[in-house]
Amino acid sequence: MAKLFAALVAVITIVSTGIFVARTWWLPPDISVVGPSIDSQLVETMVAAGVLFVVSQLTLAVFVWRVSDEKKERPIRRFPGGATPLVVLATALVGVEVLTLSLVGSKIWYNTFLAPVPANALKVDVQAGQFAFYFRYPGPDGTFGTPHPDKIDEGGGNFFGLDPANDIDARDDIVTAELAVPVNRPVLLTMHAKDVIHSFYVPELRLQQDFVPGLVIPLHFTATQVAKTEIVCTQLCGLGHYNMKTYLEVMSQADFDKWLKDQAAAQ
Amino acid sequence: MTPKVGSPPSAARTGVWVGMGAIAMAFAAYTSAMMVRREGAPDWHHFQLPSILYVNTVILLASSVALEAGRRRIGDDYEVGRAARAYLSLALGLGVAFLVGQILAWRDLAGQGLFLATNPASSFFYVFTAAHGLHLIGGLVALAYMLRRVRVAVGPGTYGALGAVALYWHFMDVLWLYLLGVLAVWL
Amino acid sequence: MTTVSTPPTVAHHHGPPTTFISKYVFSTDHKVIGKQYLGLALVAVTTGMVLSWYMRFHLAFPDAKAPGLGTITPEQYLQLMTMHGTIMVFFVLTTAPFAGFGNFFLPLHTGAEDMPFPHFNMMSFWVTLTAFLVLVAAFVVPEGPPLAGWTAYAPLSAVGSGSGPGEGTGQTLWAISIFIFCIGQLLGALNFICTVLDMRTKGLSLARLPYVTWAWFITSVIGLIAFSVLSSACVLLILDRVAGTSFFIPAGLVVNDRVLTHAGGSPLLWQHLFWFFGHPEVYIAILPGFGIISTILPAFARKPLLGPRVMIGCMAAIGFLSYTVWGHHMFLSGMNPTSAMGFSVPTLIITIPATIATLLWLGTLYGSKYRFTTAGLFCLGFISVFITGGLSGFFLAQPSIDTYLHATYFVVAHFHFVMAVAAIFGIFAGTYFWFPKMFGRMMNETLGKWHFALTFIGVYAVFMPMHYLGLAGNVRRYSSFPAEYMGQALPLHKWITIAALFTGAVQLIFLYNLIRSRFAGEQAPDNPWEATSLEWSTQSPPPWDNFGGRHLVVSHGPDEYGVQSPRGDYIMQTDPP
Amino acid sequence: MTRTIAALGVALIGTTAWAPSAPRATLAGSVTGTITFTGTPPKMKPIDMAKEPSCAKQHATPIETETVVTGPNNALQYVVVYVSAGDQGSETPTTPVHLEQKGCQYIPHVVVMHAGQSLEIANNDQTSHNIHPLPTKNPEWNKSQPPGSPPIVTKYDNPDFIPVKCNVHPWMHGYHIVLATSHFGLSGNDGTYTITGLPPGKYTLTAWHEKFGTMTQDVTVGAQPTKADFQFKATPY
Repeated sequence: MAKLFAALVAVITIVSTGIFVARTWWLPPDISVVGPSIDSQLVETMVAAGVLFVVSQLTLAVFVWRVSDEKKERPIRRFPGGATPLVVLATALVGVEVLTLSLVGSKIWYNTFLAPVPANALKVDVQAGQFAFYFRYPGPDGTFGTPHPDKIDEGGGNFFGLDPANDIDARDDIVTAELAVPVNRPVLLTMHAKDVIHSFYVPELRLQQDFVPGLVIPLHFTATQVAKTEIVCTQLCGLGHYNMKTYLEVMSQADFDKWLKDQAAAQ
Repeated sequence: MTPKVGSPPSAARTGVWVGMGAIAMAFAAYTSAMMVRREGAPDWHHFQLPSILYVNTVILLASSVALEAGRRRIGDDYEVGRAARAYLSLALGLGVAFLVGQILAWRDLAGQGLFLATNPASSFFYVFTAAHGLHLIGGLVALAYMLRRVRVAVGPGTYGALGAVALYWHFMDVLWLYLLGVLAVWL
Repeated sequence: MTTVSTPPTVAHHHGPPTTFISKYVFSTDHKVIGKQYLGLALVAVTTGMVLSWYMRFHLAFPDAKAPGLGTITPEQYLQLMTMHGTIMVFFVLTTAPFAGFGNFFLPLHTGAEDMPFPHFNMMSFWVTLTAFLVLVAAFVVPEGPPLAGWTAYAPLSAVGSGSGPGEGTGQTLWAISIFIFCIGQLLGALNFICTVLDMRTKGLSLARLPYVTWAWFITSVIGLIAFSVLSSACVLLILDRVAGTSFFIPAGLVVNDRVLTHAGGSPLLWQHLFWFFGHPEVYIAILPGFGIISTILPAFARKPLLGPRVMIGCMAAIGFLSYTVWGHHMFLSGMNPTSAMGFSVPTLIITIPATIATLLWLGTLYGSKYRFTTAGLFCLGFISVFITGGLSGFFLAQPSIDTYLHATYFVVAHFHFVMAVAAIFGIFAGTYFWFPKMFGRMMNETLGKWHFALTFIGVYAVFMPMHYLGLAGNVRRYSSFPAEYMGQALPLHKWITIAALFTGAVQLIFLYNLIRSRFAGEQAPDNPWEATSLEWSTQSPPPWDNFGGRHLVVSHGPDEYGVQSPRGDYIMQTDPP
Repeated sequence: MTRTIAALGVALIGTTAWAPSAPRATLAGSVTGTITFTGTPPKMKPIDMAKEPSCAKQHATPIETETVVTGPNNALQYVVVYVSAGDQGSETPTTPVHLEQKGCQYIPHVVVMHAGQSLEIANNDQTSHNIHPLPTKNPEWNKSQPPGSPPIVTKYDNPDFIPVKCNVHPWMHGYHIVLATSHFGLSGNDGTYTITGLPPGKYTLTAWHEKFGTMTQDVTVGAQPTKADFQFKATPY
């Protein structure tokens, strides 16, 4: 049984590591500016954790294998050096890793969530609700109309609760069900939720952020490739959570301008 | 808090200390909730605390004093005289009076149209006072129970238990003073 | 705190309870209460596992009819998920390793005849049971149990039935149940702490307590703080739901075209309160496991644990740090991104004591004369799964990577390995180790070893692939994956489902072994494992007053193994100096 | 006496509708009319179903919201006209009313039924819908209906004007109109409606529109079909 267990641990370790290395299931190609740094951070962590994983699991297997002869008379051997070297090792090893990881990591984190937004960023207002995202472009006047919760009427297509009757800014607002952005142009989303907590997740952008009712949360990104990917909700928001999704279309500036004009015409 | 007969008297005391720790954490949670909730909340409406609260405070402190006086009377010879019992009963009575006072304070607020859900300030007021009141009722029950047990002479166990109850009772004072401070400053 | 001499035998001054009720139902005997807790945990874990089967079944075969439920609807899936999580975390991972084994063995380990407040102890169980019944009552109310997940994020959990099926009565029952549960655990923790501090027998200094006793002590302290906070949070949530207050509900919410009257509340407040409890709760589930392994490993390795003080230090450090890391659940929640960095560092630091503990176990195993009993094997299994689960923490602890992996199956894999599987392995180890003492009969080793081997393979087959799903960006808590999304993940989901059903079925071996051994197992000697701690120096099972009224005197540490003595290669704590 | 006539009338709905001049029609009168509007109605918005490809591909051109549906010469569709006073009582029809979910739309947008009459809701889409009525005088409910599952059969016991939505597809919106009478009509795209089987007598008719509210007028139903038109005032926002 002992040897079997040792073998099991070894096999499981090698197989599961193998699948990681083979990248049978791996991240989708990234299309954002922050993406590469996040990926490299992930890979570095993967290597570090992977080594620790293999080494410690195999150590376990080897130790078990070596003591598996229950019957044989054998003097009990203490671990050379006792606990102190292990403590030092763990503290040093993990400590160093912790330090480097969090140093590099915090830089990436800063670029993703804290770095100042370029002035030329395209502003898009996003509202999440059970169970769909809606996006709002300010239109020619460049200003968003004020949303009025009491005017929200999804059946009538007034998802933001705009009041075009009395609010001129609102009249030219362009409301869409998909998010289209020009490639290589910074985008600033102002995120708010109308009912419960939702989340904005685009794996290809390596980007995720919750919508919190009562808060307006800014989120900015820059897409680097023309692509069409999914935007999904990752915060449990009710029975339709699994189907709360829409599309992000990264277009050339020209296509984007055309798209926006078409949308405006349809309003 | 009735320690198992035969367990060291200190157990009851330790128990109360531990319990106090738990209660303190619960109220710490309420307080931090209040701080967060209050952060720039437009709907937060300050209101005057009912003045009867200060009377109640005095009553509660008085009951602690009475309780201590009672314990002193029992003293180390473990003799429970009339005076001791009188003081303990007084402590109990004052405790009840405090609760009645708190209820009057609630009626005062209700009279001003301030109910649990009227606005966050009133919500927290009711939550704080109700939570404290419930813990105090626990103390009252324990006190009443001790009063029954200290009819005549008491053993070290019972005396220790009485000490533990007293400790809890004083903690209720401290807790109340703390809450009063929080309410007076931040409400 | 100095040692206190045992109370006189008048402890049970009325003599043993005679009636069936006082003996088995409303018993104040910590041993009976311990068994009651374990029984509750067994019922709960079975329920929770069946629920997870339905979830897995639906994920692999979305259109197939599940027995008893028909085609599972999205809300049913979320309700199954919510109840699975709540039942497992609260009524299994908290009750079994902590309240269950703790109640039975803590007083035995301290040489006491019972806990200082037996009535509180009895209440603790019955209150917990009530909490369980209130929770499962949600299955029978109209619209069924809540669907907001075991974390019950506000405002979804606070705005009432409009936000979804089960968010009416079901969610209210959930909140009430958890509040009651907190009370039960607080009463228990109170007893544990007082027992350790005041009920230790002669010569039993704190340093001489077994590691598991230390673990229970530290866990009690953690629980005392965590459950107090959670109870407050539940009160506020209940008020938001039934009394129209606005602690967690902001202004101007529009649920189903209806504008809510609530105003000004903070959804993040709930998350802060919940995770301030929630993260320590993870350690409430796993620290007893640490203790059980540290206690059992030397018994089978026949050598003392490597670095005894260090191990206790690690557990204490983890307990303390667990209160500094709750924010790592909220990196992307909308709280100030700067604070994420602040929460990330302690989260990474907490891996240091965990790593040390693991190395100490490995070091103890090194060069030992290990006895590969079922309990011993589960200890080794624990080490393996704990390593696996711990390492995935490295990823999630970093905000920059969490931006990608958050809310994917990677997280599911992580917490199942480290919290569920590891903790369960600890419980199994404890069960196989202590069953003889609890019931006076041995468990069947052959069945046990089969159970271990298959379970070990099973858990890896179930949870390892979830890492791959996570890397591929597969979002958790989805009842199904619309064709365009995550198509390539479906084969993996099928595999996981089959593995899960298999692993679940394997547990029937354990169940059978448990029942069979209880009634037909061979008689157990007082000390079948040649272990040292106090529970092994009384009969199996122990008499109603634990030690037959003997005043134990302790003159040895908890793991004096591999030393020559009249007994053989070990010295029991009660042996003369 | 009038009861039997009414009953007969109900039995003869078809006939009276097709051939108002048929001799038997004299037994029970009927009311017909046209619903129109003045002013500019709000522009209906195209619905973007990108979120639900299985539905999007069912519509060559994107469908529009149905809050205000107009027809030729200012005809107003989806107006419910019903007898709000003077009705001599009516019994609940035993035949069920049908509602279909197809292409992520409620068909029809407005479904009218008698209190207590059974309502069958079918899902003919490849995706899950959830039906979530928001009644004021009946219990609220909210059920998912996975593709291929049997129709949901339900009923409302109290008269009510119930907005219904599908949370999974927020644009899906319809009305369940529950009436205390079986004498009602629903205006088509040409704005016309017909109420049949009305015994001769004085009645008050109410016309209801989800956006423009209600109008009433009194009519006297005789042997000949009675005419009752309604004209709503439309506003662009």
